[in-house]
Amino acid sequence: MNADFLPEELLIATVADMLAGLRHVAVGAQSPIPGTAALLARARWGGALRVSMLGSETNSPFTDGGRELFDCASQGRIDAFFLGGGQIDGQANINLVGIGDYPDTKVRFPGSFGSAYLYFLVPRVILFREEHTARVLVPKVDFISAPGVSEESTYRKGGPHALVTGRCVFDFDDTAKRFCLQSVHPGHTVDEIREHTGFDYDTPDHVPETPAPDADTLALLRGDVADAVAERYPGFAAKIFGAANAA
Amino acid sequence: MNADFLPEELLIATVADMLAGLRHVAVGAQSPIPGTAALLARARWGGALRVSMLGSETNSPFTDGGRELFDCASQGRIDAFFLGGGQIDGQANINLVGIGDYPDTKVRFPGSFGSAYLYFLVPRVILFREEHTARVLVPKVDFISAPGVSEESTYRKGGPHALVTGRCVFDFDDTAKRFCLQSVHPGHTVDEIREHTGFDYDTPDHVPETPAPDADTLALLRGDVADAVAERYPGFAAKIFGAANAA
Amino acid sequence: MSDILTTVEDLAARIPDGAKLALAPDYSGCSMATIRALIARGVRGLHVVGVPSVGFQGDMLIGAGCVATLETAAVTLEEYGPAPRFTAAIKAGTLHMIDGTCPAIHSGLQAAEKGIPFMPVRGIVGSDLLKHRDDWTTGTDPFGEEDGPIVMVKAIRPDVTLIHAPLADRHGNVWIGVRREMMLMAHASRETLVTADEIYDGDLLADEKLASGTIPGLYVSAVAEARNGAWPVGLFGRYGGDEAHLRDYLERARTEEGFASYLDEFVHAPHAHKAAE
Amino acid sequence: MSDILTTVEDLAARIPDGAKLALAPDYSGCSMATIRALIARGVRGLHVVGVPSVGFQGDMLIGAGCVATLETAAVTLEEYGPAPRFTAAIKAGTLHMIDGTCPAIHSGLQAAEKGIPFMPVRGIVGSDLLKHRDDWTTGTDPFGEEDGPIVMVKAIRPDVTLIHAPLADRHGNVWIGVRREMMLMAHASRETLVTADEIYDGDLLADEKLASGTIPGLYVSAVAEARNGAWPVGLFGRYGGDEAHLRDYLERARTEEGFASYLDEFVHAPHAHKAAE
Repeated sequence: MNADFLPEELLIATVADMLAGLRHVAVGAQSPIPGTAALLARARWGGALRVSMLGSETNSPFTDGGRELFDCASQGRIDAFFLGGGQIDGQANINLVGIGDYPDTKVRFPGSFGSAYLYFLVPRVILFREEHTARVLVPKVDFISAPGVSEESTYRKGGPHALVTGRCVFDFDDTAKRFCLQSVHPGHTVDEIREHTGFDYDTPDHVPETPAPDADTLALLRGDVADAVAERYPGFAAKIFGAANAA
Repeated sequence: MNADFLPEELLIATVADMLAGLRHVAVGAQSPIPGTAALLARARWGGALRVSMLGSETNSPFTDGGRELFDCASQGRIDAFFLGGGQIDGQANINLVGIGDYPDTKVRFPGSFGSAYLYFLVPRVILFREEHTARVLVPKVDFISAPGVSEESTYRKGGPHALVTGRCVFDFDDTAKRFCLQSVHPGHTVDEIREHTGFDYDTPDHVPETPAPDADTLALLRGDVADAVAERYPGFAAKIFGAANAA
Repeated sequence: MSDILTTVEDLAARIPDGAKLALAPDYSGCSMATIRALIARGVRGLHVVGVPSVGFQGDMLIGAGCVATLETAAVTLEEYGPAPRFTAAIKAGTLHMIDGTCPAIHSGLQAAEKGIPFMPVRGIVGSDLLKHRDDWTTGTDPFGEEDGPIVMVKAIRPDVTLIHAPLADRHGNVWIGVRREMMLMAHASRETLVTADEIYDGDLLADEKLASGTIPGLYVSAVAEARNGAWPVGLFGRYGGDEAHLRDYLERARTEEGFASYLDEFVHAPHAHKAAE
Repeated sequence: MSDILTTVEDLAARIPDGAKLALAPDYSGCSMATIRALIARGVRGLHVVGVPSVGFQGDMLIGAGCVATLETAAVTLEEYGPAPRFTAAIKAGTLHMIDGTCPAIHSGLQAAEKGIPFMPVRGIVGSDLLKHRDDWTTGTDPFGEEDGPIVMVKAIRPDVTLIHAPLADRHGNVWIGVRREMMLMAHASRETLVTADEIYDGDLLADEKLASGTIPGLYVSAVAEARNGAWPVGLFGRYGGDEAHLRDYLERARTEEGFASYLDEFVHAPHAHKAAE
């Protein structure tokens, strides 16, 4: 672990890199790291990126009620979105419903939200789940809230782009329809990833370390971006940037 | 012609009678007589009738754009509406498109507006056309903008209730699927109606005269109602009530 | 039309056992005052529709045994974590779940708003949600421009929408600003019952700025003034949630006994549901 | 994002020949300033969609030979009577008409708004309109609760929506109040071009009262300030139509020569289209 930045800051900078060149990214409720990444990306590109944070009163551009995000996505006006999952499998299927034989789930999650829709309509869906364990990253999800891949005839304009966890970044290969290990976060190893991942994936001969955020990025993040984040996620902003700025 | 009221006042009072006991009547644009009738009905029943006048800034209750009237009708929240027609035939079909072989119409009307929809969804549709001639009231319309009757299997919650013209009132008989002469306006005759009506209809043995508005109705009409009408139809209000009040 | 104004207890009395009841998420307008009154009156067998998700309102009604069926895209208390009485009911098998996804709920309500029997919805194909819904099916584009299947959802027509808003007037007009999921709910439902923090002295439709965020009284059956009526949940643009109270709720609601003690204190005690005023 | 502000001439330049162009009725928001600039630049082959009808904008564009196809529920000048250049074009057979009905146009746009290929619509069955539309068809309720046919209309996705509004800001947000057909048009169209009577100095979305009547800048490509830009038509809540001017138009537009003289005076003369300022 590099002492110059927090693990969350690495994740934020890593996700922000994935938003390069986009016009509009939307972020769901309760997504502090993706939300901060989107704000960082916007700050880095001089405001050219539009960021719509659901539930935020200053960053939501919507005026047509709960349906507008979904309509907007289907119109092709949202380039990137974030999804998580109580379980995620090797075909990028996500389960937001529960563990066990539905409807008699042993463990119940909150529910599918808009995943069964947005996964089809937003070109770049970034799967984000900090917990990287074999409990979460499973061979096959117990319930497919939203499928990672579809048949050729299915109307599908989007899907999984990458999976970012607390240990690594997986790329999703649309052709092979499986994940490929792209980089391992500082302090973690390829073997450790293998041990804690329940699904099968590809590993290149050389797996680089996830690039550390540079000084300019960290300065931006801990300055203007931290202030913007504090509006939506005061607890998160205090915890991360309070600590980082004190360090 | 009774000198105590204008022909328009008779029509207004006659139409207002047809709105007795309803909860909500909507009136389209450019409908001064039906609009005034609705306001008279509302005044008479102490405000229990809701009147939605399209294009009126004080009597329109809609806040969801042009579609709301139609959605509202389909929800069953509108009890009565008015339709006209460049041609109207004996099955209560209406033509708002043109005369001749569509699309090569010899005479072009403005278009069907919402008739093809509202005629199916508003329980009590009152056809209103002042001009009562064989040119307008034809055996068969050249173009059916909206059909008067439908097959049993068709989803239809509404349809023609009556046809009010400058000469008489026809009732529409849902079972026989044809008009029946209900009353003849003062100064007009049953034979005259026959002469100027292009379609076939039923005539009872005794056809009453359309009842004249009573003094209370006229007072209400020329007082509070005239003031309310002036907001939406200043020219009409000045012409009718200016004249009536001066008489 | 001033007889549209009534009490919270009357609103609760107007929601019959077994009603299909549409509720908004915690970030929108939650009539917690009426939820407490509903629990107090012992409503049973509700079919709750979360538009598109449901939070504390759902958890409390479920915990109090008021809900037979829950149709929603999620049960979420947002930053407060899992919903304890919902989770317990699922484990006990006492709740009939109809799991959906946000846009399908919006589209089902829009179908009801338009009085049409169904509406096509993008996505969903291949989701296990589809396997468990007899009110969803797949069809094809009748114009033949697409080969693949398209999901069609049946109209959702709630009996009652229950919401809380910042302002309502004596004509039954209700100001909801940009939180237009509540407008859709009102259009789609047979009846709409409303509590408002404040009764606006005038006609909301007569002010051109307010009118654009107003549900017309045409759709509203009854309004009750309930100052701070969303408490302990927040109200958009007005006040946040009562964090200490909600954390206390969560702590107690971990057990059935604790939840019962919460209801005793905040619902069943005389005038308990007015505690926030 | 202040580069969203441009000129009326630039708006006209952004509407290509052959574009499918959505326009609002006279009682809503008509960018007559841009219509004049469009005629001045000699646009050709437009497919105009009236949402759901069209008035003076349509008559002028048709008279100037700009329109190949007109898709609308009606052409209406309201109290001013029949639309002269529209009537003449129909008689001359120079206009391809796609006759519709208001709710079908709204539903076609709502289908585009939702990115779905079609939407069911009530009524219409038995109307001759249906015989002439290859983008309407009939189907049945997939849930089998109804026996009869239901009409399904294909999505209408305009290339460009052109509107006039009372206020717009430098972020591209546009205040349209309760005239939400313009919101639907913006959502359904690839691009939305706007003139506004006034540039609002601030963020329309930051004011909770204004936000609820605002089209977000997300949907808006460009905005031009055009004081009195709906003239000679009126603008809801702001000003009425210029009756004397409109009657003069109608008188002249009875003949091709008269209409040409109108264009010479109010469109082609230098700075003519700014005459109202």
